[in-house]
Amino acid sequence: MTDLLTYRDAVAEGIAREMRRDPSVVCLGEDIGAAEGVFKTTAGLFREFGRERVWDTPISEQAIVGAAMGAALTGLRPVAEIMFSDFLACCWDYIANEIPKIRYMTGGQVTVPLVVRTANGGGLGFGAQHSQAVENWALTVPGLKIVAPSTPADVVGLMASAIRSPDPVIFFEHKGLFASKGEPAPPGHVVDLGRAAIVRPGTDLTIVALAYTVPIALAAADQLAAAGVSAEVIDLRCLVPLDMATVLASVGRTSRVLTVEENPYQGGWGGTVVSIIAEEGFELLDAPAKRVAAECVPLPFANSLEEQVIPTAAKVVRAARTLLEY
Amino acid sequence: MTDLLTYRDAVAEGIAREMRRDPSVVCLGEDIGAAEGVFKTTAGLFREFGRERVWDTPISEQAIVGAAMGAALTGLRPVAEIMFSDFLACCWDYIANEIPKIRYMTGGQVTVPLVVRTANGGGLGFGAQHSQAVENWALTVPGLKIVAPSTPADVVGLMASAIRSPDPVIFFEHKGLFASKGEPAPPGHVVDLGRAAIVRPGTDLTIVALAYTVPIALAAADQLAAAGVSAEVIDLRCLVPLDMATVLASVGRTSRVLTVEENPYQGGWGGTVVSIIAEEGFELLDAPAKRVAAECVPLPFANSLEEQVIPTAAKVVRAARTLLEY
Amino acid sequence: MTAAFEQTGTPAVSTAELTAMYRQMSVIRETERAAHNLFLAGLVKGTTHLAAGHEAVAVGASSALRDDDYVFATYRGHHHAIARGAGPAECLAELMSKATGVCGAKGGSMHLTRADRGMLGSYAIVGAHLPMAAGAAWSAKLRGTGQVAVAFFGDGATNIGAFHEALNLAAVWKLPVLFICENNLYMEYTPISQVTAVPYPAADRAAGYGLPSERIDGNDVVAVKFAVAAAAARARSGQGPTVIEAATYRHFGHSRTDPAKYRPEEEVRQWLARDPLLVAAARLEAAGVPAAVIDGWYQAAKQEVSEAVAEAKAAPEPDPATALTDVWADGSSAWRT
Amino acid sequence: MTAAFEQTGTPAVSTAELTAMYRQMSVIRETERAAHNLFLAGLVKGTTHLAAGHEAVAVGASSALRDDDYVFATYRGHHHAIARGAGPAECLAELMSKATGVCGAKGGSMHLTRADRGMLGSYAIVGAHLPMAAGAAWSAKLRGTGQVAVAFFGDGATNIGAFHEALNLAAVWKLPVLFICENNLYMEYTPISQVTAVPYPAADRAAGYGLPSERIDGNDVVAVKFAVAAAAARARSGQGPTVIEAATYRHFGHSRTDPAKYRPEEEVRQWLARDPLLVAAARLEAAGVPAAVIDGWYQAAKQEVSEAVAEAKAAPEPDPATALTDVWADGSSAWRT
Ligand SMILES: Cc1ncc(C[n+]2csc(CCOP(=O)(O)OP(=O)(O)O)c2C)c(N)n1
Ligand SMILES: Cc1ncc(C[n+]2csc(CCOP(=O)(O)OP(=O)(O)O)c2C)c(N)n1
Ligand SMILES: [Mg+2]
Ligand SMILES: [Mg+2]
Repeated sequence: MTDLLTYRDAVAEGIAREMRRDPSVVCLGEDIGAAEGVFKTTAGLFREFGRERVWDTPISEQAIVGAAMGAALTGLRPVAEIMFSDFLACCWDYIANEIPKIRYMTGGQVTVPLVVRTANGGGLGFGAQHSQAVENWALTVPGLKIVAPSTPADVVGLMASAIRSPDPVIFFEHKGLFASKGEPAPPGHVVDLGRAAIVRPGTDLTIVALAYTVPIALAAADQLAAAGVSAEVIDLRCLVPLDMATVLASVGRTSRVLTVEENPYQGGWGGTVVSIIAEEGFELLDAPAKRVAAECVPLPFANSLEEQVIPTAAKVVRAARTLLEY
Repeated sequence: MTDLLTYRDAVAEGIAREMRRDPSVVCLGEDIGAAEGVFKTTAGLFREFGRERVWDTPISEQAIVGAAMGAALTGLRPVAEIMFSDFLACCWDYIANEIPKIRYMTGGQVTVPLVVRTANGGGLGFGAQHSQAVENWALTVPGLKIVAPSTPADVVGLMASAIRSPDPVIFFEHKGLFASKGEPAPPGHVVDLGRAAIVRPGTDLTIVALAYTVPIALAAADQLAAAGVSAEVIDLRCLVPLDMATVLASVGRTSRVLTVEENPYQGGWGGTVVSIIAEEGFELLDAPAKRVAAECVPLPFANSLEEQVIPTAAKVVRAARTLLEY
Repeated sequence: MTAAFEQTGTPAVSTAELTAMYRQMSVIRETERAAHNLFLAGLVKGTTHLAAGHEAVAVGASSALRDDDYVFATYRGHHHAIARGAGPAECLAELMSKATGVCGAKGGSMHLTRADRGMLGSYAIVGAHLPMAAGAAWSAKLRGTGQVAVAFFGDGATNIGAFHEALNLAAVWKLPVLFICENNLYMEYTPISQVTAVPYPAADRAAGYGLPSERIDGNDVVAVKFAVAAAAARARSGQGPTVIEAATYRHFGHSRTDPAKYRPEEEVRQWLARDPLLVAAARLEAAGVPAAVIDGWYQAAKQEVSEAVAEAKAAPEPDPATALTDVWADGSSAWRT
Repeated sequence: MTAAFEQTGTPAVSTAELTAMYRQMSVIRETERAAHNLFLAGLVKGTTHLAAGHEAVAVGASSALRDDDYVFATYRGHHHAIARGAGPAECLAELMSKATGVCGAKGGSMHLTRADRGMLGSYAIVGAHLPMAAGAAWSAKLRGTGQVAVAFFGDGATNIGAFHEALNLAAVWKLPVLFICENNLYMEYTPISQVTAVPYPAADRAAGYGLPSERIDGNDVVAVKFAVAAAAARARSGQGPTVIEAATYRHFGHSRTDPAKYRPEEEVRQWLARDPLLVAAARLEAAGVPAAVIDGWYQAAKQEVSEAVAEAKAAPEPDPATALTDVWADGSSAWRT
């Protein structure tokens, strides 16, 4: 039996594999060097690759991501860490206006092969400014690939694709999953960007999930199974490219669909997914499409309050029941 | 017959009315004083209210919006201008993480009565970094009221509500509408936040539009009328509060719905609107819900390319036809 | 273009005042120790950033400010909340997710706020509050109230863009705002000297904005008080902002259970020897207060905080319904019809 | 902590070199005049930010750089594009929304780019490119190529956060990057002196990052060349960044049809008298070149640009299908299946 790998270790492992493969891969971020990152997601990198490839930065999110962009334009493959995804707001100009647009607006003269990695999401009691799931922010911006893995093996496989991608990737690592464990990734493991995974096949209902909501959806599917309902759970893995083919095919089989999003309902990624289904899958549906998303409030600190706000298995089961009873 | 008012002048008029009413209203922004704003949307303010109430700032978007927040916390009602809405990215931390969250995370100890006004949208050939419609960025953030008027009178009436609002408001003024003209606002004109307007009643199809896409939807409705189709056009006017009651009631009458968004399809506001309809209005629909949104690319410079990307009346008519033929 | 005023060697602070400052620092120290222990016991979730070691900055500054002045602090802000009048019980209740917490358990350790005491918030995004403090000062100036605003921030915050924009705006508009850097030598785990090319990250930058600056001993509550009083007086008289860089040190790690192994032992030893409580106690003794009396005050603080802990522990959980209140001024969170 | 090197009074630039610089400046001037006229004629849409008056900065700097060095410019960047080797025709075609534009009409006036000439872009968001230039310099340093990166920016850009973060990072990492401020006294319509409390917004801030700085006459192409050459040499030898503040002036308004009425007439007069073309012509005359010869070069530039205008006018519109290409490296824009 192989040892299980934590999601946290998978991040460092995924980066290390690519750094071994390609000397142009370099890392930068706050406290990522000797300190190995506040979430220990860069553990071992500084020791193995040294100061020339693992760079501690000042607290300067704009400089971190802006410098990564400049480096990506000139022959490196930088992997920039933004400690908490909430802080993407501190360098949003780069994420929204510079990195995703430069190739297009120069008529294809350049590419921007960089990865911005960041710890995303709630569940750890870090309060309103350190707990947001902001993959939907990135979704508003054409020109970014958006990755948000839910298992350690996917972390490694998608990190390989992200770092090798000639296009910019925002890589959301979920804080609530860092301690979770899973099968280690085989050597050379690569998961293509834009391929959703059916992580639990089912026939009665399709549940579309991402990152932290994948285990929530799976737990809900377990509970539903106990009640005789067969739910199919899809792990999108990426928001861009968005694998609607897999989703629509599933809905074609189940006729019912539910998205489970950690981001708030307003402006959440489920709106995009559901609106595509509402247009292209209209005839497939036997019931309304439903979204279980976070309430439209900032994230509260207390656990007991936070669980009122973000999706839980119980909320997913309740929503699924409504659809099935329709 | 009264003289018509331009949308551009309506902005200054709307602000001036509130400044006359309430001495705690102050303006700040780049070149808004003696220069009267790059779009002349603060024309006359400096002359009437002087240096003590109309403040020119350095090019420091974070300081502008951050200072507005500090002032709003301490008894003023600041109206901050961010010259182009694309530059909201330069102060996104304030828009996404600070302003909308401080009331909630202090347990209701404070309010943030400020307005961030900004010139939004395309159609003027300003290229990828000065043409975006980014109201969908704001929609991802609970805690912001989001206003985007389409007529001069609404500009004045909504500006009154926005400035009087004890909650923070992002006020999107559309660059492509500045030169457009309409009925002037009567004295004391106030339009409540969160009330959509049925700007053209119809029976066959509901078209949901916002700001610049309202005239596009109206033009499309004209063309459809010529073909015997009666389209109802709804001007949302606000994204938050979002007047779904008006939209759902309309869809109840027409059974067909189309959103017209200037923002890109991915992560666009139409996703939120359509997903609500897909859930709550499922039984009302006789055809798929459709979204006419911008293509998922940065905005190109050339007019001929830009019109490939953003919605046009022709695209709306085409989409409407598909729905009607369904 | 540095120190605009001199720090007096032996400033005249009355023994009564010094006593009050010592006692308040003791309460803060004990509150931080309690927070640490409650965290270890699993009763505080999320994270804490303790300010033990920084007490003199908060207490010295607060003693030089008016009650209606505005304070903006960071996630490491317990000391400022208490110095401005928040009680240990309501602070600890917040950390313990209790309904009686200063923010009703919606904020947590990083967001302690007592707006009614001019403690206008603790902000968890580095540097973000500096422009806000400038804005509050702008508001005070426009309203003609004579209030000042103070932003406290870490050495690490001096490298973020908001710092630059805030200092420039405040300088150009001559705002009554004080920028007070608590330089504790480290960001999270990285020494500030590794990421800044000047020795004094706040003070050395003031000149670039045309601002005066002063470097002070942040562990001497009297030195802090005098520097802040002078800067506040300048601000109130229309002479604009001052940058103060206070040298201090944290007694715990950066956050949570960080053992701070990245700090050289000798450095830690030297700084602990300059514990702000010891410095203040020495001043009291020099003023003739017997050591036993001083210790008695500390014991009283200990007792006060232990009662606060009990009170916070006994407090009720928040009503789950409050998760959906207070987004908007009307108390609701409705975003659609 | 200012000028790390002295500007020589009469530096030794050969007449041939000076001639080449004069001719390139003339081409830029004529291109800008053409752009202005085409804008007035409705053939250029959107906006333009003309660099007439700033030619010496671009040409002087470029002449001191290697072909493989990296340049990052602003929306006011035509002069840099041409100085790095973009042709007037392809620049004007871009402005006129033609398929033959440097960016295929997808960028426009504000985004002229010739990546193959190390002209790594013109950026329309103030200050955003400074960190990018630092990153390109970091890349050069890591790859050991000896390249330098140069960011050109306006006086107004010195107050935005990205400026601060870029200078600090570049200083700490000792990157081979040059920060060159084109101080033309104004942001859009507001004098920089109204929003900055130090007289030299770039140079006066360098010390705060531990960086050397130099103030130069930005209208003297020779002064620019020498300052940039010296700074580039420092950078290449591992001594890190330099801040250069070049005093210059724009001949047109800020953008589009701005008549720049906010500028005092006397100020305009004085600066026009120090037109970089006149300064260079005077140097040439001093070196013995007859005025008629110099004028002949200018006429040649005029001719070259008028041919470029004709060429750009005659060029085809872009294929509408290109609106949906080149988001991704594979040439497509597909974001979903
Ligand atoms: C914009 C931003 N970047 C990073 C962080 C993560 N972070 C929290 S505290 C901290 C170190 C701050 O150091 P300093 O300013 O010296 O304050 P101290 O913690 O020493 O009081 C960092 C990097 C953050 N909260 N905000
Ligand atoms: C972040 C940002 N804020 C505002 C603007 C609008 N804007 C464009 S140019 C300009 C003035 C810039 O002045 P300066 O840096 O001196 O450059 P110059 O135009 O004089 O060359 C402003 C405010 C912008 N493009 N980006
Ligand atoms: Mg510190
Ligand atoms: Mg300028």
